This record gives sequence, structure tokens and C-alpha cells, in this order.
Amino acid sequence: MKKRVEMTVEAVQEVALDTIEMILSHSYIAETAKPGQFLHLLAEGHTLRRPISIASINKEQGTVTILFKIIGSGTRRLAIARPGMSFDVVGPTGNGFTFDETSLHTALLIGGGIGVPPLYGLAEELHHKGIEVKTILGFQTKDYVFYKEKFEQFGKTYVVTDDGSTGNHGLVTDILDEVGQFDVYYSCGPVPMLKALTHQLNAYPGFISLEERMGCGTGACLACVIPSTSEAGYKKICTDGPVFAANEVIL
Amino acid sequence: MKKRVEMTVEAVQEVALDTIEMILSHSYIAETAKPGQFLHLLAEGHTLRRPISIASINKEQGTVTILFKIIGSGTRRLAIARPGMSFDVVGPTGNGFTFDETSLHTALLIGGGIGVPPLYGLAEELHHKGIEVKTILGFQTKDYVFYKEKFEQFGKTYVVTDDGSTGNHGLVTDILDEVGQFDVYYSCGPVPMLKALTHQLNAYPGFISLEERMGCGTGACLACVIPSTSEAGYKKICTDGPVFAANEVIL
Amino acid sequence: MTNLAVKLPGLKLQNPVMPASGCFGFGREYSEFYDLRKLGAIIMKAATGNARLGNATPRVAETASGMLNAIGLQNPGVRQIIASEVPFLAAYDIPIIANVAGSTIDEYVQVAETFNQTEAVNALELNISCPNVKEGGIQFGAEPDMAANVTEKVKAVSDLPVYVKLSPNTNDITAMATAVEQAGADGLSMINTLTGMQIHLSSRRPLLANETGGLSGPAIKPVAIRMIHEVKKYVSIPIIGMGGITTAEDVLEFLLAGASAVAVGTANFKNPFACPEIIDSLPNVLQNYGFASVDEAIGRGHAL
Amino acid sequence: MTNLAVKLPGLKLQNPVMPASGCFGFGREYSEFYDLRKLGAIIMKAATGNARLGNATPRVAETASGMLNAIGLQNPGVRQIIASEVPFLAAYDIPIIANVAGSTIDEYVQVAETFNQTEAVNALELNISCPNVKEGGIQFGAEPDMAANVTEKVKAVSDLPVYVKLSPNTNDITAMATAVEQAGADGLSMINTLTGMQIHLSSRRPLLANETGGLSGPAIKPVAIRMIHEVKKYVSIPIIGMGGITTAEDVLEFLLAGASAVAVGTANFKNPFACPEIIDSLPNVLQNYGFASVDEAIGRGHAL
Ligand SMILES: Cc1cc2nc3c(=O)[nH]c(=O)nc-3n(C[C@H](O)[C@H](O)[C@H](O)COP(=O)(O)OP(=O)(O)OC[C@H]3O[C@@H](n4cnc5c(N)ncnc54)[C@H](O)[C@@H]3O)c2cc1C
Ligand SMILES: Cc1cc2nc3c(=O)[nH]c(=O)nc-3n(C[C@H](O)[C@H](O)[C@H](O)COP(=O)(O)OP(=O)(O)OC[C@H]3O[C@@H](n4cnc5c(N)ncnc54)[C@H](O)[C@@H]3O)c2cc1C
Ligand SMILES: Cc1cc2nc3c(=O)[nH]c(=O)nc-3n(C[C@H](O)[C@H](O)[C@H](O)COP(=O)(O)O)c2cc1C
Ligand SMILES: Cc1cc2nc3c(=O)[nH]c(=O)nc-3n(C[C@H](O)[C@H](O)[C@H](O)COP(=O)(O)O)c2cc1C
Ligand code: FES
Ligand code: FES
Repeated sequence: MKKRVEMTVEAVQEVALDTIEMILSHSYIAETAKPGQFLHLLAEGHTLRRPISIASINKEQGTVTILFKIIGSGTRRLAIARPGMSFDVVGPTGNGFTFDETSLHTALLIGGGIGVPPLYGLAEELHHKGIEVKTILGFQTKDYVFYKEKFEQFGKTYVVTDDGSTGNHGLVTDILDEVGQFDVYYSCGPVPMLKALTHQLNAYPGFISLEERMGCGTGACLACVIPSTSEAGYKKICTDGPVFAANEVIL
Repeated sequence: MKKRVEMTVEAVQEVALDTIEMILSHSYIAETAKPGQFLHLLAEGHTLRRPISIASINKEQGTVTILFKIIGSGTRRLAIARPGMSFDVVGPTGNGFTFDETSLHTALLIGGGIGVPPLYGLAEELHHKGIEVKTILGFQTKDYVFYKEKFEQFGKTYVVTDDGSTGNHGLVTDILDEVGQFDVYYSCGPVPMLKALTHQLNAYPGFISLEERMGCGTGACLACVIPSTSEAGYKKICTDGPVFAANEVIL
Repeated sequence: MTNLAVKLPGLKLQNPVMPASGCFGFGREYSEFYDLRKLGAIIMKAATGNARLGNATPRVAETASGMLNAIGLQNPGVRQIIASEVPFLAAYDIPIIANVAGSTIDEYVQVAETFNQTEAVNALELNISCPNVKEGGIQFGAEPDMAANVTEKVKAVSDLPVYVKLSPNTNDITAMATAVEQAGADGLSMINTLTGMQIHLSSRRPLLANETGGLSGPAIKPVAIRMIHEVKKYVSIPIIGMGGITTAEDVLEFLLAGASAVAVGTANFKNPFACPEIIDSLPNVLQNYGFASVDEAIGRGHAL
Repeated sequence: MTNLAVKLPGLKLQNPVMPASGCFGFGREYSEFYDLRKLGAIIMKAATGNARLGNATPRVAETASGMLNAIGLQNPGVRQIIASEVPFLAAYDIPIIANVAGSTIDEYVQVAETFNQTEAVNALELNISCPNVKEGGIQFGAEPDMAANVTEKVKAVSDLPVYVKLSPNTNDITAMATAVEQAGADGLSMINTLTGMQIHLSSRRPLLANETGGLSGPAIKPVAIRMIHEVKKYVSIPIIGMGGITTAEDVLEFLLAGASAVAVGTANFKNPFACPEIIDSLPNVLQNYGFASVDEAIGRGHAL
């Protein structure tokens, strides 16, 4: 169950251009969080909280790691935090990634840009459960690449850049044919990427993590809806998601 | 001439209840400031700057001291600054206290509450020039008293409190008869005090420092006017003041 | 002990603070954070005759000390609300105010009639001011005659007291307020959102899919205070005040302006505990400014 | 090189940024901070027929991301302004816009006529929207017919182009805009302040001596953008946009919405260098968002 807590900044690091990795501590959050859930962080001077995915969880240390790109004034404000400072956070929010460890053999993870972080915690957990992990990471240019080596710990990792400055030149969808066999895919990234991907991979079961501008982050305001094949006709990304079965939402 | 500068916080101290003494460094400000002028400080997250008087100036160290009471969100924000942090400041602003060192023998200083600080720099300077200084300081209760000993360095100092919890019981105007002879008076404090005072002392030349809510602090917006006996019919506190001859403005 | 209780037509409030319509859903989500019994009342999300899907996304944008929203009255329809949402809320034993919306006068009347048949709802808030419905809602809120007309028609079918929610997008809020008072309104809700827009620089298009949205939050508080202060001089029905409330001091400012109770909207998003925290601070704040009760403070910002 | 120049009726602007009326006096104070030649133009403080002393103090209050002001048109009168202030400004060789105010149509006409006789003024800004004058100013700004009437009368006596400054305190900004366009306005200035109030909790009274004041600053930017975006669809005369501008990004947002130039008001108070800093950043901001000139960006936030 999500709570409102103060999380202490333990470490801050720029891991790629405008891309900040931050370790935050709070025992309840670390204890209960699951990969794919997000934190709703308050940046001083802002009306609305900022949703940022949990990239990985360290239950022993009581910490979680987040990674975020500096986009506007909110993330700029978050980025200037230094160890010892704290944030007002509501979390862990939303549902996380799920998998059936008894039947799953190989999972394909496809991350685009700042959609990569939530997949990291998933990769870690899948690997831990003995499931084979293959990963495709797409970035704009080589300056934005992060966590390549970290994903390589868990399995074969392909890097793709829009301009070819590192890894393969092109889009993540361009190398789907190369990755070989897998049972299920998990993806997070920009909507055009997810659209192309779910279309191309529609023969496979898949899960995608979605983003939308949020008001409340608790399911009350209906800001973050996505059309859905469900009876109600829509789902709320903040509480029904952010992870959805690919065939449950209409992109 | 006033400039916009970054001033560094050198020291912060609570000298009485909700009353903060802060030392700020900037060589240009320390070089050019005069007692009675003010700084226009930007408190983060606020639309308007906060005017705070310069309490004393240390040209050698390149610092000025300000004292302020925590009133609302702006002063609360200023009060949490710590050494090493800095403020965006426009200053030194307004005119300061003036005196004729060749003819002046004894000056009476009357400060009420947070009107006390600007008189301190004046006392220092008068004393330095060999002019006798007598001071009456009025505070609400003993918890709010500050700088009594500092004024005593420069001459006879009377403390008055509204509730009699220290010093004389009553108003600063109650002990005007006790202070003996003086040539000119200087005062800063709440308007009702200044009204009573200028009325009672109308036989003496006097200078008063005024406060008013400000927009620009530069003389452009006409927020801070005070009716005046001048041709224009008003004066601007931010640039014509904050110090005025007592007979020049209509309280 | 500071007395927080307020009595309004149809509403016995233990304290004057309630969540604003559309900012609290039907209470379920915030009931995970705290016990809703704490609230003075609850105003539900707008109900229309049939279910609506609302606008395309993005539906919200952040602005300086505020936000824009264009949800577009998404709701499951009045019957579904009565069937699934009202019973959940009724268990908390606090007054329930139903926010009534529609595109036509008939729809307003139909929604009001339907709520009238349930025991659990204590009052109606007539949302004639939602800026996000194209078909008609906006006109009701901009024309005194239209507003009076829909108020009258709804009053005719409703045994419940009717609070009419006014739009600030007008040059004469007093004309609106007096028109609906004369039409039989039992109270006023002020204010709904100001119509605004944000343009997204990269896409060169309005950020909200609906282009315009309603501005709420602390940015609009001075407009709300002004309108309530103005209207209070001309009407004798009570006002539920709202617009940018985030603290108990803000609540007092609204009471002084002339509100008898208040609603908290946008602040819930920043702080899910906004309402209970404000309620907990209110006794002290009233005391600090010399009031022994909420009643004493109402309208005291006016010259006597 | 990004081209910042804009040509408007009567005004050749080297860049689209000018200080807003009432927030810059007659330029003297800010000329101590920087060279006024830097500005696109300057809009002077409102002029009335005779000198006015304005309202009692307090005249300003701070609000969330904004401020309230009720200066009350304090000014030395149009003749004194022409005698003492215009020559000072004329030396800077940038276009001068005179802000014309009054309590009656005759006063507006008289002020406009008087400015018409001086060479140094390049355009008039007709302030029909000042919320702080009780006698009449406010009505001109709230009624399309009144606004059209005063515009026509002023146009009849003025060789200078007339920009009519609209009030946001209306439910139909387009009706106002089209009415003054038809009456002969050469351009629009949008927006003036929203009417607001702050109540001082300790004194239990409105903080401003005038009780109400005009809300300005970033808080109102979404309202300004919305109104300009709306009006731009219906008028063909250029718009000088204002309301909460503090950065070059804000300027671009106004250009996209449909403004051809912009004015910066409240931001000068926080940062005396607001105007020159915005002007210096503008080329880069335009470039980053793919524009080679200001002209290219004007109105580009509209569907083609
Ligand atoms: C469930 C979820 C998980 C996310 N996880 C991450 C992550 O792990 N790392 C990361 O870098 N980013 C993540 N994002 C995106 C991140 O929330 C935005 O980049 C961030 O809110 C931008 O804030 P800003 O103030 O810097 O930008 P501004 O553009 O100034 O923000 C203005 C408003 O728009 C909202 N907004 C802007 N972009 C987005 C967006 N893409 N999604 C949702 N709201 C947006 C902001 O929250 C704010 O309310 C996630 C978004 C969601 C919905
Ligand atoms: C020339 C001058 C010199 C001053 N010197 C000092 C000083 O040395 N020490 C000190 O403690 N205070 C001084 N003040 C008063 C000080 O400026 C206010 O206490 C302070 O601005 C309050 O800000 P706030 O945000 O805490 O209060 P809030 O009430 O939240 O402020 C709201 C707005 O009102 C203004 N305001 C509130 N009270 C005053 C006031 N008394 N005078 C002017 N503006 C006010 C604020 O600047 C702000 O714009 C001086 C004022 C002036 C005009
Ligand atoms: C996301 C959102 C949804 C809203 N939905 C409704 C609604 O359905 N019905 C209504 O009358 N007002 C609605 N409002 C307006 C609020 O009830 C309230 O009048 C307004 O937001 C001002 O209060 P605030 O500044 O505290 O948010 C909504 C506001 C927001 C922010
Ligand atoms: C202190 C102050 C004084 C103003 N005086 C005038 C005026 O004399 N004439 C006028 O047309 N507008 C006046 N305005 C309105 C501004 O010109 C501008 O339209 C408004 O403040 C919105 O812009 P901003 O948010 O950048 O301040 C004044 C605004 C302020 C804050
Ligand atoms: S953000 Fe409010 S419902 Fe999802
Ligand atoms: S504060 Fe603007 S003139 Fe003094």
C-alpha cells in the first residue's frame, strides 16, 4: 500500500547526458516496492508531483534507485538534491511487472531512453529467478546511453541509437529479428516505439509500461487515463498501471 | 548607486525570539552602503523582494549586518539560509541617515521593535564622530529584546517593554522626559509610535525611517508612497526615503 | 475548545472542510490514506445522465502555483454512481454532496431527480460552470438568465438543497449570484476554474488535448476571495468557498471573505493528507486570530 | 542570425520585448540598471488629463506566483508627462507607447489629443481596463459597446495608431476584441490584470486600502495565453501580449498563441534586468525551437 514518506537522498550521480541516478532510502518503500512501480516525488515550488519509476530495490540497505532525465523545472529541481537532503514521496505507486516464474524461460526486455530504468529492476529479478533475459536498449545518441554494462550482467544486451553513434543504427524494432526466441516481452519507452513494437510483436504475450501527465497519482482525478478494451472503456495509468498487458490498452 | 548582486551569507544567529541577525558579504555593498539604507532581498519562491535595513557595515571585512524578524513566508525563507549560501540582492537602496557633524552635539535615537536595526549603524557612526548618543529601545516583551548591550557601548540606553517584563513598563514616548537634552532625534518603528513621537517632539528637528509594502523597490511602481508636504504631494519611500525629515511627510 | 461545526441547508458539518468536486473521485482512493470520517463533508465527482469517457489526454498541465485540467466530466453516469459509489461513501457517515452536470437542462433535471431518489445524498452542487464541456455547460455559467433557469428547473424536482457552483469567467459575478439566489438556490459554491491554456513549445500546440482547461490552485485564490467578498454583500444564502486553499490560514481567509464552509481541490494532489492536516490546524489558527468558532469568523472580513 | 525585428502599426521594433505600463514608470529608474536602447519599445505609466494622487496605501500585496496592485493611476497628468518624461525617454531612440487612461470618454479623448501633438510618442495604448479606478474605467473594459465607443472617439482625434488594452475580467474576450477592431483599433494589448483581493488575517480587512487590486504575474499567464489564442482566431490586427512573462520561453509561448510583441510587467520587480535578460536569451530560445525569426513564430501555435 502506498504511503507518504520522507525519503533521504543517499547518492546522486550523472550517469549519462542529463540523466541522473539517485539512491533514496526509506525502509517501508524498499520493503514493499516492486519493479515497475513508481515513486511520486514532490519537487519544491511545484503544484504537481513527478512520477519516476523505481529502477532497482535494495531491501538489505533499505534503498531504491531511480534514474531520471532532466526535462523541465521539476526534474531540474530534483537533480540538484544532495546526499542528506530529503524528498516528500508518495509510493510505492501503481502495479509492477508480473511474470510466472514456473513457466517462463526467456524474456525479452525492450527499453527506449528514459523508459529503460524500470526494466532494470525487472531484469535483476528475472535473472535472480533463473529466467533468461535478453535486452534491447534504444537511445538517441551515445551521450544518452546508460546501464548497458549493468544489463549485460543478466544476459545478451543490444544497444541501438537513433544516429548510430554507438551500437546499432536505427530503432529498437529494427533488431527484433536478431534476438532469437523468447516467451514474453516487457517494454517501456515512448508511445510511438510502443505502438510499433506491440504491433510487430502481436503474436507474443507482452507487457508495457505507460506514461501520462498526472494530477493526483492516486486514481482520483482521471487525468492519466488510457483507452482500454475493458468494460469501463479506460484504465488509469497511475493505479491500474503503469504496467499493462499489451492487449489490454489501446495506444 | 544600487546594483543587483549575489551576497554570501557569512553568519546567521537568532538574537531574540524570532529575530535573526545575519552577516552578508559583498565588497561593493559594504563599500557604498550608509546606515539607514536597505537591501532588497529575493527569497526563493516569492514574487516580490523583501526590504531589510542595513544594521551595520564593516568595510574592512566587506560585510554588512542585517536583523530581521520572522513575519511571514519571505522572512521565514530568508531565516533558513546557512553560511555559504547566497542571496540575490538589490542594494544599497534608498537614502540613509544624515547629520551635520560640525554642529551636532547630542542625538536621541528611538527604535521600536524591528525598527531598531537601522539605528544601530547610525549610533555607531555618530559615536565614531564624537557625537553623544542617547537611545530608547522599545520592545513587546523581554523575549524580543536585542542589541541593548551593543547600544550601551555608545551611550545611555533605555529599554522599554509593552508588558514591563524588562526595563521600563510602557511606551517609548513615556520616557522622553527622562532623557534630558538633545539636538535632533532619529526614529524607526511602527507608524503609531512614529505618529505619537513626531507629535510630542515637534519642537525638535527629527528624522524618521518609514516602512511600506513595496513592489519594485526602485521608484518605478508607486506602491510605496507617503503623503508629503512637497509639491508633488507624495514621496516614494523606496527612493526618496526610507529616511525622511519628520516634517516632510504626513503620517 | 474551538467550535468547528457549521450548519448549512441540508448539511450538518462537524468542520467546514470538504474535498472539492473532481479532485477526490468518490473518496475511495483517499480512504487508503486516512479515515474519511475526519472530513466535514465530501463533494463527489460530477455526475451526468449517462456514462461519459471525457476528453483525450493530456488532460492536465502544471502552471505557476496552479494547474490546468480538462478531464471533460468523465464519470460512470448517475445511476452507476448511486449503485456503486454512494453506498461506499455512506458508510463514513459524513454529509455527501452530489455534483450535478449536464449538456442540456433536461440532463441536469434528470440527474437531480435521480439523486433525489436516494437517501444517502444530502445536497446537490449544480455544476453550471464546468469549462470543459463544449455542448452547453459553459453557457449556463456565463448568462444569469440561463443559470436562473436551470436552477429553477432543478429546484422544482429536488427535495435536496441546491448549491449552485459559479464560474469566475464573468465580468459580473454578483449578477450571476443574485440571479440564482432569486431562482431558489439554497447556497453557492465559488469558484470553479478560470479558463486557461498552456502551449507546448516543442509541439507548437496547446498542451491539453482539449486545448483549453480550467485553472485551479493557489494562483486563483485572490480571484476567489475577491468574488466571494463581493457576492457576500449581495446575497444571504451561504457560500461554500474554494480556489487555491492549501492551509488552515487560507480557510480563515475564505471565512473572513464570507464563505461558510470551504472545499479543497488541487491541494489534495500535492499532499494526499491536505484535508485532514488543514482540519487539524484549523482550531489553532482560529484561536491565534481571536476566533472561538468557525461561525464567528464567517463574513468578518467585511466592514461592520 | 535570428531576426528579432517586428513591424507593427506605428512601431518598428528591433525586438518584441517592452516593459508593461505601470511597471516601469517612465524609464528613469531602470535606466540606472541598463541602457534602455536595449528594449524593443517602452510603454509609459498611464496618463490622465490632470495629475492624480492615486489610492491610499498599502497598494500592493504578494500572492502565489503573482501580486495584487491598486496604485490607482497616480500620475502627474498628460501635460507634465510630455514636458518632463517624454524628452528623457526620447533620447533613447526607441519607440514610445503612451498609456491613455481616464474616467470619462472626454478625458480619454483629451489625453489622446494632447499626446497627438507631440512628435516623440509613436503609439497610444488605450487603457480601458484598469480595475483600480472606480469612476468609469472598469465599465469601458467590460462592455463591448462602451469599448467600441471610446476607441472610435479616440481614433477620431489621433493620428497615432491606437492599441486597445483589454481586461481579462470578462466572459467573452472575443466580443471585446472584435468590437474594438471594428471601431478602428490598430492593435490590441492583452491582458490587463484580473481583479483579486487578499484579506489580512490579523486586521480582518482587505490588505489593500482599495480592497480589490489587479492580479498580475506568472499566476495569470495561462489566462493570458488562452485569451490571446482565442482572440487571434477572430481578429486580424496585431496583439501585444502580456501577463506573467518572466523568461524568453514565455515570450515564445505568447508568440505561438498569437502575440506579435510582448510586454513584461511584474517580472521587472523581481529582477530589474528582466527585460534585457529576456531579450538576450530570445535568439537562442527561438533557434532551439526551430524558428529563424520572431515573425516566423507569431501565431504558429494555431492549427494550420
Ligand atoms: C509512471 C511513470 C514513470 C516514469 N518514470 C520515469 C523515470 O523512471 N525516469 C524519467 O526520467 N522519467 C520518468 N517518467 C517521466 C517523468 O515523470 C517526467 O519526465 C517528469 O515528470 C518531467 O517533469 P519536469 O518538471 O522535469 O518537466 P515539465 O515538462 O516541466 O513538467 C510539467 C508537467 O508535465 C508532467 N510531465 C512532463 N513529461 C511527462 C512524462 N513523460 N510523463 C508524465 N508526466 C510528464 C510533469 O510531471 C509536470 O506535471 C515517468 C512518468 C510516468 C507517468
Ligand atoms: C525600508 C524598509 C526597511 C525594513 N527593515 C527591516 C528590518 O531591518 N528588519 C525587519 O525585520 N523588517 C524590516 N522591514 C520590514 C520587512 O520588510 C517585512 O517584515 C518583510 O518584508 C515581511 O516579509 P514576509 O514575507 O515575512 O511577510 P509577509 O507578510 O508574508 O509578506 C507579504 C508581503 O508584504 C510585505 N510586507 C509585510 N510586512 C511589511 C512591512 N512591515 N514593511 C514592508 N513590507 C512588508 C512583504 O515584503 C511581502 O511583499 C523593513 C521594511 C522596509 C520598507
Ligand atoms: C482535476 C480537476 C477536476 C475537477 N472536476 C470538477 C468537477 O467534476 N465538477 C466541478 O464542479 N468542479 C470540478 N473541478 C473544480 C474544483 O472542484 C474546484 O472548484 C477548483 O479546482 C478550485 O479549487 P482548487 O483551487 O482548490 O482546486 C475540478 C478541478 C480539478 C483540478
Ligand atoms: C504595479 C502595477 C501597475 C500597473 N499600472 C498599469 C497602468 O498604469 N496602465 C496599464 O494599462 N496597466 C497597468 N498595469 C498592468 C500591466 O501593464 C500588465 O498588463 C499586467 O501587470 C500583466 O502583466 P505582468 O503579469 O507581466 O505584470 C500595472 C501592473 C502593475 C503590477
Ligand atoms: S493521476 Fe489522477 S487518476 Fe491518475
Ligand atoms: S516600491 Fe515601487 S516605487 Fe517604491
